[in-house]
Amino acid sequence: MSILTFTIQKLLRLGLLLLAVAIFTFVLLSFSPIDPVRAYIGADMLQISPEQRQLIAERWGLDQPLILRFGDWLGQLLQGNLGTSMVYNQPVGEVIATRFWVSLQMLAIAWLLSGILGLGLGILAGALAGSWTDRIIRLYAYTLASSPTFWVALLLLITFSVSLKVTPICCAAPPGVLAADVTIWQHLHHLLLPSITLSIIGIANITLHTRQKLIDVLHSDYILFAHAQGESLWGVIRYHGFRNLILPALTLQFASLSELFGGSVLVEQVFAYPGLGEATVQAALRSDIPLLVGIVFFSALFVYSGNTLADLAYPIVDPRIRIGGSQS
Amino acid sequence: MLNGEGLWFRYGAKLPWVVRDRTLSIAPGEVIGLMAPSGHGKTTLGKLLAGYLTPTQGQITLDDQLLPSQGYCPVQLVFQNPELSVNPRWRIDQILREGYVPRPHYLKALGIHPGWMTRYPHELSGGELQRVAIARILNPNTRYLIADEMTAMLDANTQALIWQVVLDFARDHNMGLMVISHDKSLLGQLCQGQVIPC
Amino acid sequence: MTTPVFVALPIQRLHSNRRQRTFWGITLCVLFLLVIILSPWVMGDAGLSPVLPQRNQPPSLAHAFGTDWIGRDMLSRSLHGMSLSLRIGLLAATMSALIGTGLGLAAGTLGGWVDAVITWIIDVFFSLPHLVLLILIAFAVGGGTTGVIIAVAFTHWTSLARVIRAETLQVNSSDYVKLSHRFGRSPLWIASHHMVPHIIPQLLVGLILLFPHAILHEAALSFIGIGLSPHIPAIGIILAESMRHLSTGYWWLGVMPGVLLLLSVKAFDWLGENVRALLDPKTSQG
Amino acid sequence: MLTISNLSVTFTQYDQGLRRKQLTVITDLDLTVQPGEVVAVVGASGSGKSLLAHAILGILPDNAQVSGTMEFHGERLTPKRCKALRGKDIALIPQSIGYLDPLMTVGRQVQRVGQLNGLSAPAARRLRDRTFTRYDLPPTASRHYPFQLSGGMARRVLVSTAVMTQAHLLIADEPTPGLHPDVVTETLNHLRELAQEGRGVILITHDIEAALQVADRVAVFYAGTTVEIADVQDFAGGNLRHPYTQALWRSLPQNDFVPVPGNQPSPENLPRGCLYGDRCSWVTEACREARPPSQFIRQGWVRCIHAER
Repeated sequence: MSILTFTIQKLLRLGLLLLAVAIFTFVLLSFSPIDPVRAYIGADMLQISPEQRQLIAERWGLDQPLILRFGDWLGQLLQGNLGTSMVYNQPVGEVIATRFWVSLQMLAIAWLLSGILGLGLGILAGALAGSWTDRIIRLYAYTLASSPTFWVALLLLITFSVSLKVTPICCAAPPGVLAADVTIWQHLHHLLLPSITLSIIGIANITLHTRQKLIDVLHSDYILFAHAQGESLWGVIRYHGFRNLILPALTLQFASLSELFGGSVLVEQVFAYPGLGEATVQAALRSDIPLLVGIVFFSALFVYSGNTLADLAYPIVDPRIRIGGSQS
Repeated sequence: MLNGEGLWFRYGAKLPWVVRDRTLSIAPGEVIGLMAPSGHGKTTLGKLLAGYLTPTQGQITLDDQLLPSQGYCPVQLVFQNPELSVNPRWRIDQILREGYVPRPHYLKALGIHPGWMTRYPHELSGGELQRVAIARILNPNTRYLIADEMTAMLDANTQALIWQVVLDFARDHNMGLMVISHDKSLLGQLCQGQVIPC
Repeated sequence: MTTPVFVALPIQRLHSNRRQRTFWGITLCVLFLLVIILSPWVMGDAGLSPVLPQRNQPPSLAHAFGTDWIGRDMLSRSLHGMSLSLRIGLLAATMSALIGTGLGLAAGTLGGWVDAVITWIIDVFFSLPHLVLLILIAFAVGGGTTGVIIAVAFTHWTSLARVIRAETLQVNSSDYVKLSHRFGRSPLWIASHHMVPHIIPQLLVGLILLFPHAILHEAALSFIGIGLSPHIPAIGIILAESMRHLSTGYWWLGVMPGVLLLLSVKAFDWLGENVRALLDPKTSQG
Repeated sequence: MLTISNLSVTFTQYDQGLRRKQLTVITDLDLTVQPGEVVAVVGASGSGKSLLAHAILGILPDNAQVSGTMEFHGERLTPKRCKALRGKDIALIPQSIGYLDPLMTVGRQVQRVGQLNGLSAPAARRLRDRTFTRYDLPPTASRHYPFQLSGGMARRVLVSTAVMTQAHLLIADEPTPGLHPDVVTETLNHLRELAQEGRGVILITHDIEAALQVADRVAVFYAGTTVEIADVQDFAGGNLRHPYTQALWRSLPQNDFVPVPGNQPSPENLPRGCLYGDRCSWVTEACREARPPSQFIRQGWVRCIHAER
């Protein structure tokens, strides 16, 4: 399969996916008990006469049949018009862009940390399966896997910010400092705890999967043969284990973007970190429908890109897909 | 008479033919050998004759009738790997009784130990499990048996034991037998010269 | 051919008394969860009313989880909250399991375009971050308890549906099912004798492992304020409240209810693992 | 070169409750291999053939206890010596392509064997190329992945891994399952060739015909023990000593095709006396009392007290 057909196929799938998300979101919100006009006007609802309401409804096309409204809405979407956020009073595209930039650094650090540490711990536990090292790593991973994300964030906040006072208690910058005056050090300082929290949560899954996969690999016939050839345990892991491990690990690593994004919503809430996750909560709590829909679209795009990257990594690592694919 | 006429088969419209224009027939009580290296469509041919697959072209008839799609199929197939042809969550006695209650005479002849009955398939070895798989088709309603490399993974003694019982049964019940194998001397012993190269 | 003895030696076999331990594990988990669920009826409203002289006490023998800023006993509050969360979680997870089983079975047995459509729906669900989807649904159906239940029920069925579909397909295409058909067994007989013994364990384990997710997500939704009304003492809400008192050093308000939540989730995880071991013929024997 | 006497391998398993289960999978096994000869080890599945290979290579699982002695070049094979020797002086030829790493090119894997034997990377590469030429593998085969090899090529690559070592002892574990007769013959000929170079070869198989085709001597396994070690000529020449070997020979399709009834005893409860006692037509009280010792009768070893008749 050439790169071109691959790209076209992926783009088509993405289009189809976004269309499905669009239909799903639209239908969901159309049948929901939430009155968009009321949601738009909020607390000022009492000061508005029924005639004015009618006008707003007409301007939004709310008196039109469902299918026409959907067509209108989709048309706007296709032109890249996601509407205006009511909470932030800015175009939704802009809100997402600025907010995501703030979240991105946190997500990237967490993603790399959890990937590297998870892989390392998983290999260690898998290679020494049954030992005390393995038990401790497993206990740690299993406990984290069933811990509520926001509670772990709370615990870390209590420990490091409240008791030890080594990290700030909230936000992305010290209060009262203008955005332009924030130093890199201050920036990193505020980024530290949220990123670590997120990565700690991501580690569990990757560790447990890597461990299980390594154990499977170590029980395979080709490892038995490698041992019979005189290869040591670490030689086996270096020459055969790692190669056979990296593919599932990569897939998992890219698939974890979805979990990470969800986790960031909760972590940002706890640390009052002004990223996209916090905006998601604000949009839902304050009925900012355009922003919420925008974020739903954006997150689908984000997760889809992650999965596509994993698909791209497959043939690089596995010759059976690379060569077998080109032959058939 | 089990007849396969002008059989063609492929697994998909764009895939190559696995079976091309084969015609063959087995009479009751007859033992026919089918010899070929792997990858020559022997297994597919066996599955066609036993009704596991439907030929893309051509047809299988039993005494000039199409194979019944309901009820006990008079043509049965025994595979090479017994592990796949038994439900891993069933006990041995349940597996044995699925089609018919086997006669104690045959169980004894096949060396199926009463102690196996309460075990699960993964607790028996391949040779033991294959004997169970064979015992359950030794049923008077089985009029033709397709044995696809039935004893290829077994030792000579178990192989002889199984074939002795199967041949006895075939003789007593006038059952037709098609033996698919790559073992020349086995086919020579079983089929008295009736070996078709594939 | 490798000797079966060589391969049939999982490390776990070395631990003694496995089957008995499995039974104990299951009993213990079920008891623990039952105690939490039933605790509000046993305790009544004791400890829920403010006792101002006993404000902000750290954990002690009298108040194992401490007291809050108006002197309510945190253990009673946490148990009430956890019980509510468990019940909501159970309800939502059961609904989700029903959806998942139905769609998984439909996809696996009907095949063709039904399978294609269901698989695609599952893919679409997987391509949205779980929490974003939860928030969207909970918001769209108007929030509140119903909102949480519907959101959790409609977002957790996908993985179970995948498992059931794969299992159905695998059993359906297996040699022993084809053989059963050649033995003259009716599709209904095959379904009840071959499919059910494979699906039921998957379903049971899948259902049990759904609970912890459902409970965690219920708590997460309540925590960020989209779920239950702030007046209901759900575990997520108790934890959200504790946020306001953290900087004052009342750590137990956040730590202790969280421990209870963690233990409940682990109990379900453990229960699932033990039930899986019990139902698998390969481990249930020795 | 290799002398195994009274080897027993027992697995300890814990059953329900605290009851410990002992599975004796190899009992009082004897075997010798001389340089330049092919010794076939023949037996039904579950007779302990593969475990013997694992025991010699020292790669049994941890819950196995080994007793008896194994000597290699006159010195005892301790776990430490096993570790030092395996892959260098003792090499395994596995049964299928599944024993090669699916994600590494065949060339690199074969080269790695040379490097594990102390060669530098270029030297190992040169030796690999020479070995591939010897076995008619095209130069491009080095760049292939295991899944791209045909059945015959795979076989030759697996033999190449053993040739890369200077091993004096080669253990081929079921090298010919379900293969086309031509490939079987080719593989067996390769093993014969290696023996002619002065190496000792152990051929483990359930296929007695393949064994007779290539071996000098045949060791017959039953329920984890060697019941007989006979020269190949003894089979066709009617000089077999043990009733089981005779039965095995008779059960071949080209001979009488007559089996002995019954089953191999399970390793969980082996009889006190002769392991073959319950299926044997020569059985007497004495057989049920104690395990028969190994005797040298008519130029072969046998564990049967009635073998002289």
